[in-house]
Amino acid sequence: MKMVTAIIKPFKLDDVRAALSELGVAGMTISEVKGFGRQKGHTELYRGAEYVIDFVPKLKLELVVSEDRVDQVVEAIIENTRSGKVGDGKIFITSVDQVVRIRTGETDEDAI
Amino acid sequence: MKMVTAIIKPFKLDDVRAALSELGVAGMTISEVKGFGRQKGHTELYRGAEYVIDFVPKLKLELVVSEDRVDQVVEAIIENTRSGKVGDGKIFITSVDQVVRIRTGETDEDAI
Amino acid sequence: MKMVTAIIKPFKLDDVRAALSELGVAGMTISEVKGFGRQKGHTELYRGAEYVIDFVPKLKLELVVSEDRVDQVVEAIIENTRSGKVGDGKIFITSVDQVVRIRTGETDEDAI
Amino acid sequence: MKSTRLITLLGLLATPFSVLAGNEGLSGANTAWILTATALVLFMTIPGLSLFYAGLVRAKNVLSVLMQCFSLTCLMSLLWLIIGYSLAFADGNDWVGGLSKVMFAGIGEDTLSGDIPETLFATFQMTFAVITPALMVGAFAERMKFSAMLIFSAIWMLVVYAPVTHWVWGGGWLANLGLLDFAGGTVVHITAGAGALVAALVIGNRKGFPGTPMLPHNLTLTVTGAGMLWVGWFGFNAGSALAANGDAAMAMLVTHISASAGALTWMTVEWVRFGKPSVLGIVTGMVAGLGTITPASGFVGPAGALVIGISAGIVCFYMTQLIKRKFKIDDSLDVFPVHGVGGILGTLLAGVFASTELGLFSGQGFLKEEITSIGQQLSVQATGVAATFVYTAVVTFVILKIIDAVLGLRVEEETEISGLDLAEHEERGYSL
Amino acid sequence: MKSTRLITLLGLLATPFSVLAGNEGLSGANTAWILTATALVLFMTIPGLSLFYAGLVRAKNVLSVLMQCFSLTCLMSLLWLIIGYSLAFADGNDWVGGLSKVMFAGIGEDTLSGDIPETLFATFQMTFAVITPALMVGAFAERMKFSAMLIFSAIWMLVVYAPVTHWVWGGGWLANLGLLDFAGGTVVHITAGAGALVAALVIGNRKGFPGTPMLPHNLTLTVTGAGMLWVGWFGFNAGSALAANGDAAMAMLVTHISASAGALTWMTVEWVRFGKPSVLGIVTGMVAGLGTITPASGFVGPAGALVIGISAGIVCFYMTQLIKRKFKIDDSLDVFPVHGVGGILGTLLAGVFASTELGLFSGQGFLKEEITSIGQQLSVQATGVAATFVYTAVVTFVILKIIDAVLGLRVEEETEISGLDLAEHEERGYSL
Amino acid sequence: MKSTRLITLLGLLATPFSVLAGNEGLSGANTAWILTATALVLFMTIPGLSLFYAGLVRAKNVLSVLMQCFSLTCLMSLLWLIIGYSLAFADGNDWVGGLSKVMFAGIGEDTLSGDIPETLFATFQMTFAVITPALMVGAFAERMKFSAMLIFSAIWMLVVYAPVTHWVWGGGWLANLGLLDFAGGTVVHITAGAGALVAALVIGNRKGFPGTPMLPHNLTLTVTGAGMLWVGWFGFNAGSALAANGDAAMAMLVTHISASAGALTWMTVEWVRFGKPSVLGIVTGMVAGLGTITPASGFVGPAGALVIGISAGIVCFYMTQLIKRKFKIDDSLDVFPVHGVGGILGTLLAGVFASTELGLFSGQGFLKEEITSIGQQLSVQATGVAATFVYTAVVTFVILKIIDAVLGLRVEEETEISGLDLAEHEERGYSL
Ligand SMILES: Nc1ncnc2c1ncn2[C@@H]1O[C@H](COP(=O)(O)OP(=O)(O)O)[C@@H](O)[C@H]1O
Ligand SMILES: Nc1ncnc2c1ncn2[C@@H]1O[C@H](COP(=O)(O)OP(=O)(O)O)[C@@H](O)[C@H]1O
Ligand SMILES: Nc1ncnc2c1ncn2[C@@H]1O[C@H](COP(=O)(O)OP(=O)(O)O)[C@@H](O)[C@H]1O
Repeated sequence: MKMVTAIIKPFKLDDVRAALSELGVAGMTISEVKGFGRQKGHTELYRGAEYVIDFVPKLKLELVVSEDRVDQVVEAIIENTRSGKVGDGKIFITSVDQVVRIRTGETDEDAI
Repeated sequence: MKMVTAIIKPFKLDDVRAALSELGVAGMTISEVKGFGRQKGHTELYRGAEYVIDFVPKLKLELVVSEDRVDQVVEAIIENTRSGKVGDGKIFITSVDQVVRIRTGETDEDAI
Repeated sequence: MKMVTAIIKPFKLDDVRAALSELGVAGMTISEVKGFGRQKGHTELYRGAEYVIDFVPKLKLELVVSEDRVDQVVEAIIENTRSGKVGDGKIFITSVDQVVRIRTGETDEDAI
Repeated sequence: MKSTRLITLLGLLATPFSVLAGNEGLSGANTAWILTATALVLFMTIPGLSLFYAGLVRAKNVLSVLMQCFSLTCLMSLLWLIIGYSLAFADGNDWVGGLSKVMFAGIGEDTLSGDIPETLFATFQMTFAVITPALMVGAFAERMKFSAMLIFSAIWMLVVYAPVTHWVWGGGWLANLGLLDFAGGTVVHITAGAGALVAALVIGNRKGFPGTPMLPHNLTLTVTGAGMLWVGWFGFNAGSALAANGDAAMAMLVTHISASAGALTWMTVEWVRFGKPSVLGIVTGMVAGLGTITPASGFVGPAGALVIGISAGIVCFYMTQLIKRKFKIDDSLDVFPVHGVGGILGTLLAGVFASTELGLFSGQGFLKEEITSIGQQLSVQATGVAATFVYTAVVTFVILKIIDAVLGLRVEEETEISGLDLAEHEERGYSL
Repeated sequence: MKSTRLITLLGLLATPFSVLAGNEGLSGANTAWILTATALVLFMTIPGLSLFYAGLVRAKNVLSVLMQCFSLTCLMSLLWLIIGYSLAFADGNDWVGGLSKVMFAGIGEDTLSGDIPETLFATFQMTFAVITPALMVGAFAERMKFSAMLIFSAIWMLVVYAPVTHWVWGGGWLANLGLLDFAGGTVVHITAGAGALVAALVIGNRKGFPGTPMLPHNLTLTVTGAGMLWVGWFGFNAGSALAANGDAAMAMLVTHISASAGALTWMTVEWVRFGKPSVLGIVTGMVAGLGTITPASGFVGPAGALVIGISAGIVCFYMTQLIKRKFKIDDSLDVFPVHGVGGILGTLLAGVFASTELGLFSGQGFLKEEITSIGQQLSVQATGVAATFVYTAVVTFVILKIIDAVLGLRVEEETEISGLDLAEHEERGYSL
Repeated sequence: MKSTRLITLLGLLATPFSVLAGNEGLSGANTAWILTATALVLFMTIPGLSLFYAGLVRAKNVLSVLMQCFSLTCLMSLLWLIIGYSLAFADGNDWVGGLSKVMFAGIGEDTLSGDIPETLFATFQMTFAVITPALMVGAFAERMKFSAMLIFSAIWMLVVYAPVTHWVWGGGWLANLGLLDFAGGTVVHITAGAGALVAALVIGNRKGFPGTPMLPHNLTLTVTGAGMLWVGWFGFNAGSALAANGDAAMAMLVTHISASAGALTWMTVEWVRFGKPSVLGIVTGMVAGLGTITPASGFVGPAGALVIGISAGIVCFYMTQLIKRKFKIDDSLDVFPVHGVGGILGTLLAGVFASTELGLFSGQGFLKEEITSIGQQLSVQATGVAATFVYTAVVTFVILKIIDAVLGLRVEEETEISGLDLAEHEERGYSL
């Protein structure tokens, strides 16, 4: 199994989720993160001075999927997050040795 | 070494920590995450309309442990989080190439 | 490629980022986490009683870098976070199978 | 005694411009209460209404709402000084006041309006001119350009609010008809409500409405603001007696009763329909109860207020559903169904429960001697409602269309997505 | 002059029902101040107390607390109109008022109570009837069913609060004994405190208490609420003079001094014991100081208030420890040790520092002519304390047991774990 | 009539100590308003100013700021009772009051000050003695030791605030010169501003200043506090008339106008310079407008207030830049450039716009008969400004240096990094 980790722009979440649902991928864990990268942050005004805030709020999606679904999933994420503008995000794929569903004790593919 | 990542219901944390402490596993890093999966979210009322909020608040526990302790740790987590109800959570096990303790520079098993 | 995950004290972030920038490593994803470990938490007063809060606020830095830069990066992080006091943090290194830059579709080294 | 009160009221409300030298004729007691009431009404807008609204939007727009309410407070105050007060309260014709009080000309420390200083009356009224445009902020929240909002509100206050105030309280045609509007059912709530409805229609729905849930980001702010609104409303309604006497006390009592009844009613309707009573529901019902009692507050008794509050809870609840769910109009924070509908309902019910012939439900009687039946009074009330609504709606529409053509009303889509706080004000609400 | 004040006070507090026509006999100045004071006391509950409590619970229950306080405000107000005021203040016997003022019968705009409108007196008192049950919310926070809470509070107000008010302020037996309770040490704080203690015992501890720390989720709310409580308390105590005069001014001064002294004392005790002064500590000491001065506020001088405030800080601190740490009773937000104990302490100390024979520490004297020594007054005070405490405790116990049997008092365990906000109200406090 | 007012004012402000028996001579109306005003000024500090400041610091220090403001409220109140009031207002010499009113000796319920109870006058003034040191908290926020802060403020109030109050309002030398300071431009704002500047210099910059941006953690608190400050300021300025009359009403009006103008001006300057109007900008401009009108509020008319407000917005904006960006002085929440500079500017402009010879921009005239030209009055005003500034700065410096030597002013570096909330108070602001 693989862990697909995607860093995306927050407002794209709904589209991504819809697309993944269609693929039958419902399980996912999401965190709010701060991204640093090529995309510029923003400036903030504070009593007559401007400050550059260089992080950008992002969402990190973590999905464990069986190997044969990785490409589909990556495809679906890209399709729904790509705008062509800097900061669209990244996808990382890593290997997962084992998965357990706590409720049943099922493991690996059965547990996803 | 392995990274054990557990997604659990927030209110189980104290029990899990107690059990892990007994095993002598004290180090752990925790994040608040939003889970999507089989477990249903909740509805929210908003001025005469009901909305379905489909994520569920979860905790993500990350523990790096030596390989021989993985089973023990997984066992302890399961024991203290399993209620048999949908949404008890998942455990993912992945490999860690190297660990460093910043304070001392110790690496791998010594660094955990 | 490798994922370098560093758990550090929050106020060290600026130094770490400066050092990484110098190395030409600009991309990074950061989460706020709670750390449990050797470092003691703090006590809190609440109407005439003191409670021990045993977690410590930490930042988790995640950086995907090409294998040949791992050592440099680890070095830079250590240099800028080590105080010699308990709780300086940990670094974990794991393998990444694949990286995609959503905007362009570039993969792996090109995508970092 | 009733006639004494009538005369006092007419004297105070419609033509408050007698000028006396020194402190002769000044009532220290009434002055003390109206000084306080002025503070209370300002408190309704900042921070009351501001927080009420701010909690209801998404976190990325929280400051934009606070900024809109705050800047309106400042801008409307200056406009009121410069010309608004004169248009509303200077001698004029049936439709609008003259220019004799521009820049508060001729109003010194010793000038009286009734038995309080005219500076005080004008400042008290200033706080009404502040809150009325601020109420509309809820309609176009989360998407209107800040600059367009300022210009719109400035023009609106001068061409809608000030003249309507003159009609009702400045000796204009509705005053002459004998319209009962004690504290602003037409002047404040119908104008704000109608303006809000038109603004929501002209500006259009928020991106994603009504599919995406756009839930309140911080209900503690909203409930805080609600409490402040309730407290401040004592100044609004009981202050409109312009005296510290039995009228003011009764106005405070009925205000309180209607707020309580509106709140509990809305909560109960929700509880029955959805199985849960919500805190947003109860505070919204409170606002409905308060808006509805406003025009009636100096005329009805506590039993009448109970009926008014209950009606407010039910009617405003269903109107909210209708506008948002059925008609899918994104009057984002429900200004029209709560304030506009409340104002209409209250203005009509004032014509009923002011009657002295309803036994337990009796009020203090009608203002005009010629009016002797509920029917007669109701037709005056309906005239006031209709005229205010139509005039406001048409003029609001025209102002907005012109501004849209010249400047644009709405922020860029990208700004709407990322939030107005950063894009329009370069600030973030929270960094916890 | 003292006797004049005595008569005025008795006249105002105990039998405020003279009826005069027109505005004759009305004091505009006193009316102005009591209109304001009424707004201030409402402000104490919404948003004051609501925020104070809301900040102290865990984030998952923040709205449930706000909802409980808000709905009680509404419900108690209507009940007060319908029957509560009559039970407390209509002519009756030594124990309870009659039904002659049901629905404020016979109270028009011109009816006076003393020299202020009776509607105003009744509305002012209404705000007291609101805050008293709201205080008890702290005892059963985070676990009581919303429906059970409403029913309990409604019954409690009618069978505990209204009669006790009659005893003390409505011409009942404690008034006749000469009990000193200027603004509600017995009527408000002892009833709320005793009710809270019994409720905590009957409902039982929160799951996890006392092992798991259940820390405040947002102390900025609590400190905000604390400031509002302090400011509002000026209306509570100085308003209880029912006049804008030297009595009111002195009441305001001693209230302020006791609050300051209570706060600094609690902070100091904490600083000494734990090495750190906490902001929750200082505001809790403030509440203790305010609760304790309440019954004494019209009778003592500033030096007496200083002693009262310091005593409050020390005694309430240790009682909080005792109840929660020693007896492990989960009176969750410490209503009994702060309000109940404060009310008892203050009622007793009023009997001391009202004396005119304490030099620098003298007060304004006792109310009843027959009472000439501190000892005599103290025994009256002790009688009042004991009677109020026992009566409240017993009746509260009975009400709760009945509701528990019929409906259940406590939410399901799962609801308690996930939080009352979502389960009882389908809302979340924050989504930042 | 002008001379009547002059005499009243002098009577009230400078020598408010006539003692009458009973309620003879008491004005209920004035008492009603000053009771209210006292509540409003307390409200400015808790929670107004506290929230305003708390929102501006980083989340890790939010409670420390709330704690500082709250503890100062308590401590200054007790000190005022014990000796501060006497030093400021008891008969004394040109420089300081005597000890005859220590512990409010000789002040009973019936003692009057002018036509209000002296207890009330003293309590009203107490709230001024509270807010002045609290204003300085902004200068040394996020790094000063709590214990040192308490000791510093206590000494400062007695050796700086109380004497300067005596100079200006207690019959001292500046009063005799004919200084115009209606509500505290010198007494409150210049002393706080000068103290703040010196404190920032002595304590030194926060670690990381000015490189690291230290942005507000919760602007909703700041805007809430801003609204409360505005409302409370009505009590501050209009209350300083010590009467419910035309003076008070005019003071309220000009206060409101200056606040509005200051706010919009600051917003506009920002908009022009940075392309964005910010909510922190507009509320800061409001505070500047309010601070600046304070000394002038009883003397000028609305057109004068407009000019004063606009000047405040511009001058305070640029002074903020100057101090922080150019001189790199970490007066963390800009107390000096906003309050100090505002106080100076307002004290000077009061000398201009009080003149009755400016046509539309005229005010109510100067206080002292000998002063007949703006030039004469301005030189008195400049003397008052300079004397207050220099005296405050020097004494503040000395106090701080002594405390630094004995106890240390600043927390450990580690505490500064981890935040004062946990280290100094063992609490966290939020756990959401
Ligand atoms: N090397 C990296 N390691 C981890 N996360 C990264 C890395 N580079 C970028 N990111 C994450 O991806 C986000 C988008 O990257 P960015 O460089 O801004 O845009 P793009 O991917 O379009 O070039 C960043 O905000 C950050 O969260
Ligand atoms: N494929 C997945 N990848 C990542 N996280 C998952 C995945 N499936 C479930 N999760 C996480 O596990 C949690 C529990 O999963 P859920 O399907 O609701 O219950 P159960 O595991 O009992 O079947 C989810 O809320 C989500 O955070
Ligand atoms: N085994 C582990 N797995 C995951 N995270 C860990 C582990 N041990 C420690 N950590 C993280 O590293 C942080 C620092 O560890 P700690 O033991 O306190 O100090 P040190 O590394 O200096 O010995 C912890 O707060 C926690 O977030």
